[in-house]
Amino acid sequence: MELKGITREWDSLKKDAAARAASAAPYVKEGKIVDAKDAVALLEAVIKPGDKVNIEGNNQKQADFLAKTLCQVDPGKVHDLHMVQSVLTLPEHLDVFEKGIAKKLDMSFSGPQAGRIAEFLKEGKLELGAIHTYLELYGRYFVDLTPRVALIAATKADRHGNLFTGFSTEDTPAIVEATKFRQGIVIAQVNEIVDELPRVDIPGDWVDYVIQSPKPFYIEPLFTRDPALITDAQVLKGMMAIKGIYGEYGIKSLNHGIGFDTAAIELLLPTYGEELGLKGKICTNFILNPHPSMIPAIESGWVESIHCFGGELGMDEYVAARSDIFFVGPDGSMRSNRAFSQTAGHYAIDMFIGGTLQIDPYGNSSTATANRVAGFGGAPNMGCDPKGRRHSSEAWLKCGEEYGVKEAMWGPVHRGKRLVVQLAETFREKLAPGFVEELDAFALAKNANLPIEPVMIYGDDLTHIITEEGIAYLHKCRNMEERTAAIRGIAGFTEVGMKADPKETLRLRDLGVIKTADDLGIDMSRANRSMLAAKNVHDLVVWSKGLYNPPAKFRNW
Amino acid sequence: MEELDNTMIGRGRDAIDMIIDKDSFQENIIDGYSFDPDYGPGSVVGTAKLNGKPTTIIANDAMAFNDRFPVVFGGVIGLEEGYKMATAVYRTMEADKDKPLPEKRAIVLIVDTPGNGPGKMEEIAGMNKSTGGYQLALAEARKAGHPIVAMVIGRAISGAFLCHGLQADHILALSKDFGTMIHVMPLTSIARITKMDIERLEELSTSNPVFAAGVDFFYKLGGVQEIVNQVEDMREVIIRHIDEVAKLKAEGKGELLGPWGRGILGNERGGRTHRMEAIAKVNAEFAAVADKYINA
Amino acid sequence: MALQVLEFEFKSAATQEIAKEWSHLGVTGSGDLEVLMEKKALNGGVKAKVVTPVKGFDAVWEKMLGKFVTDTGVGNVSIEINDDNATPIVVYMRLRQALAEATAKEAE
Amino acid sequence: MKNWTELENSSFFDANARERALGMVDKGTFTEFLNPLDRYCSPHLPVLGTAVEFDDGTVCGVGLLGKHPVFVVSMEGKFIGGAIGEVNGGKMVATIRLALKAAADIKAKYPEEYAARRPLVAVSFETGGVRLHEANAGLLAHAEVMDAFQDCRGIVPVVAVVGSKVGCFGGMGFVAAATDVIVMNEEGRIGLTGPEVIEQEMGKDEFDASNKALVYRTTGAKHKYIIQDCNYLVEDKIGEFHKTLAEVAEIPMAEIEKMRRIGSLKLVQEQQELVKLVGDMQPKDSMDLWKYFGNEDPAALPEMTTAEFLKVVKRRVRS
Repeated sequence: MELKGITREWDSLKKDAAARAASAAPYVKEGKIVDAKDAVALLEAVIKPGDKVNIEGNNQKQADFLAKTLCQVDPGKVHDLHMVQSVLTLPEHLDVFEKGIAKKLDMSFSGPQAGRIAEFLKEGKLELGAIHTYLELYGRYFVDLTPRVALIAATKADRHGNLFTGFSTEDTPAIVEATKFRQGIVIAQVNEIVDELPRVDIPGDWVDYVIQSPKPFYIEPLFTRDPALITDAQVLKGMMAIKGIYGEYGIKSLNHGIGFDTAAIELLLPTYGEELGLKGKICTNFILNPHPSMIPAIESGWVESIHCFGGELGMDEYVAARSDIFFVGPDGSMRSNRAFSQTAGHYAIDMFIGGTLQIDPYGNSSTATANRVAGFGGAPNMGCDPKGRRHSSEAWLKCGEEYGVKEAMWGPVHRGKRLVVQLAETFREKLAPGFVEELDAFALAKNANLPIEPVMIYGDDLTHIITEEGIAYLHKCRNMEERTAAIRGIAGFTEVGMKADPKETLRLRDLGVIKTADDLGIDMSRANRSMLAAKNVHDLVVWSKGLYNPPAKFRNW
Repeated sequence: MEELDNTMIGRGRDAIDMIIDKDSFQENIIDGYSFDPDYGPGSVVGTAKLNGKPTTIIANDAMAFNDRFPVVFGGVIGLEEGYKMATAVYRTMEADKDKPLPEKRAIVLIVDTPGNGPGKMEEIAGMNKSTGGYQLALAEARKAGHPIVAMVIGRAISGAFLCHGLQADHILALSKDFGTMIHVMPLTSIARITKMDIERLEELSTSNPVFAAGVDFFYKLGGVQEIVNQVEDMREVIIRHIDEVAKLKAEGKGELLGPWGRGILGNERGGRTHRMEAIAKVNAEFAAVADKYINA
Repeated sequence: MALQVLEFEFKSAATQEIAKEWSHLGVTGSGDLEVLMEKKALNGGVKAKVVTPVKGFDAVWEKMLGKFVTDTGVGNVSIEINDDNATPIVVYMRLRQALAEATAKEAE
Repeated sequence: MKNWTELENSSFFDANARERALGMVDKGTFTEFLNPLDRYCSPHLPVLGTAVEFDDGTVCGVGLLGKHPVFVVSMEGKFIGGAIGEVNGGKMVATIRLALKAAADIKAKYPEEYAARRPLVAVSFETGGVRLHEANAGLLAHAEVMDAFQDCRGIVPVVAVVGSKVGCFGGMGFVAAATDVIVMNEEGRIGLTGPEVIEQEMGKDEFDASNKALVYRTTGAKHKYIIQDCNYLVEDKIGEFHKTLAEVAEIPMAEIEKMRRIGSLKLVQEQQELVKLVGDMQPKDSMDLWKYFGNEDPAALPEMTTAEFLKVVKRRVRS
């Protein structure tokens, strides 16, 4: 057989990019700078129908000006876009679908817009590719979802297009690298154009246009939990977690979810953790945003390192002054990086612990509700047992050692297991049950016509559940029957818990598969807010020696 | 609400003329004191003759705007208005301070106000002191022997009614046929807050007047002494009440007047019986331990 | 729409009784409750009365209170609760705290 | 229950109404009126499906500061926002009036020792004003409290104690203003119109209710202290409030009268000067006033601890 190469142009992408640049040339003022008033014209010049377009945005920083700008383009010129982006948070992210500018969507997470996405899907205004995890989506940026045009956000730029993203670097490197090196176009909105940058986070030749936005990019203080709102029940669960899991396994490297449950744990380390003599033995290395509620633990010497996905409003000065702990550049400010932090969170930590809304009798856990297409962001990357892990640690080995089906599944090989822990209250506010026979994810899959139920953490990855009733050590179970019994045993008075067989629960307690607060030797009457190392945001400021500068909405003074 | 052509809402100045002796109103004058006419334009103060006797008039002007404090319009009591009204009361007391009880002049409050100034500047300066200061002045004048009669002609809403009305000896109100509104919040808002059907709330309000909006319910609670059914009757009824109040004061029966008197009335009318019971229980419980505290 | 009034009676091992004649704990805040415990000669048993705006949780209340009685062995006490949407854990924790309060010697 | 030392050292802001009532007076001296065992709940809430409380959200009673009987009203913000209805309004009025009765009894029995035994009224406000579920009765109760306060003038000091989560707003905002002495911690807030309503009236650009720092600058204790609407700014400890009340109990009535901000023509005139200043200045923020009163760096004031603040702050000079 004769082998013959095809004949084609091999640099069509480059030529196309050059053509687009030519039509955008009239709007370029000086160097790479384009005026905010020309932003719509610029987008109309460089975006073509059907393009894959990324709007940078996460649950923290947002390229909000460019998102608004994209909404203003003429749908006659720019239409049928395929949006590939981490997070849908701003109304404009969906307005582009309403206006016919965009058609298809691939994403990871949507907060406030989740209800509208579900509606749009029903009405056929939006075609959904998939809901990914962050790493999965970043991965696909380099496979089949490479943006043709990326609309990104940076803190500062110079006229050559060099960008300073600093504290809020987040997703920018991953997006720009994928876009630019496949001949795409990168447009940055920046808060400020300066002559000299503190440091270069993104080199100028990877950036095509820079626009100073009329207002600084929007950023949400999503990881700030006011200690004043932590409840006694959260303190109880926190004490159970520290004694029954952190201390039990000697968890050194970990990630915390964003809820009040884990904020309570952070604030119990310097008090209850200290009392148990666990300092230095647990919680030394975190993959975590700069949670203000971590300040007391850091200041009391618990923590060795923290790498951050993103920044957190008001924490920059504190973080900069703690360069032994955080990843701080030569210029003195921190650099976050979501892609690396997610990778670390997937492979390099021993435990993920976070809250959830619903758990079913199989241990599947989800925050999905019936009418909101929200996704889970990074939680599933961390909330799973990474099959590619090949380094060991004490905690990982112990959890593997306890694995109830290890002989059956692993044979004679020594393996460990990542701890994946869910904190749940049997009933949440308004008495919504935390345990259900069927996850709302099933109804959502039906309502939104999704091919798979959006499960945040799969039951087979989940090792522990903590409720006020006790801790279920699910990985110790030998089969699904036992696993379900363990879940029912700590599900309280929910429909799931009501089916528990008290004898079986007792047997599982004897086996150490279920441990109640009493079993753990925790005095319930001590479980109250007085255990917290900081009781309000002001206490955090005091702990930080005035370095933490909370946003106005958290200031009770 | 259906259109009412006979409503007195927004007609505070007209009401003054309907009530007082013909052409006797001297605005911004109380005894020898004159007020700056530009100050606190949302309120009207001055002296009139009522049945031949000098009487202090304090009313709202729903048509006025206050340029310095833009939240003041439509009868809103703002910072300046509250202090102006308070000053009118203090000047009244001053005018009669050496006169015997029967000669203390009456104060007539003509009430048509939707609220207290709800602005940022108001809070910075402390709007609570303005409205509070006026109430203390009225309470002091009442206790000093001035008969104070409030006539609700339009809106008497929540805090503004507390400020301008609820410290009077007697409160009169035009009947609901005139669109008179006395309430803290309309039933629709209460329905939203309690998450109850408005129909159910309306039904409940017929048997329990404590939350429903309206003159009749306030009457049942003792909050309104008498309902006036004709605009033309206002003058005559006010004069009658001033005389009644003066008589009770002369007899040393001040406890039957003012807020406390309204509590007694509310109990008699069956609208507010728990209050009285709670007070009696508190008194009895203190009586049982009083020795320990009196003789500490 | 009106408040629910639930009344229960429990048998108890009566291994402990409250020390004070009566004792009170908590606030009827949103998601919270107050508990009034009063010593009563009930042949070792426990009487409970719950006033709550929440409908449809009668069985949960009964089980929850029953669990409290079993776990603590408290007897000869009347328990009255004013609830405002407290979750079971909050109820249970408040009951334990209330009992600790009612059995404690007077504060120094 | 906390023991006495714990109670006195605990946060006033975090404390519930009963803890505040117990801790504001001398150890073990508090007797509660209509205590939970009386079960005197609001009769109006059940039909509306709203939860009830045995004390109807207000702890009333009497305690001692030395030989001074203290008539205490302490509102619970967690119960329906501390709002005032028929029963708790009645309790409040009755308690204040008892102080007058006690004053008369003490004057009759100990004519020589009145100053040393003079009663005191202390109201720990934590309320948004009228309870909407029984709004009319609540409104009428407010007027009765104002009336009772006026009766107390010159006879027993009435002290407002403000330092709890809900603050003191609505009708109770002017009730607090009508007291003789106001004691606050840094967390305390007093106003008439709540932040959400101001935002609704003026727009988010003018007043963003979620900007808590702005809310505090507008109605918080430090602002109140600067403009002389707060007499004592104390650390957030129940014991500090206790100590301050004990101090006030000893102050002669004539001096007490001077601590007031409203209640006479002269005081009204003094307030009118402040209103004129505000009208002329049209401040965008309370800090404009702070600066006017001589605080060079007003933005630094909110960041200071109470002790630091008290050391450096410049207050409005009273005429």
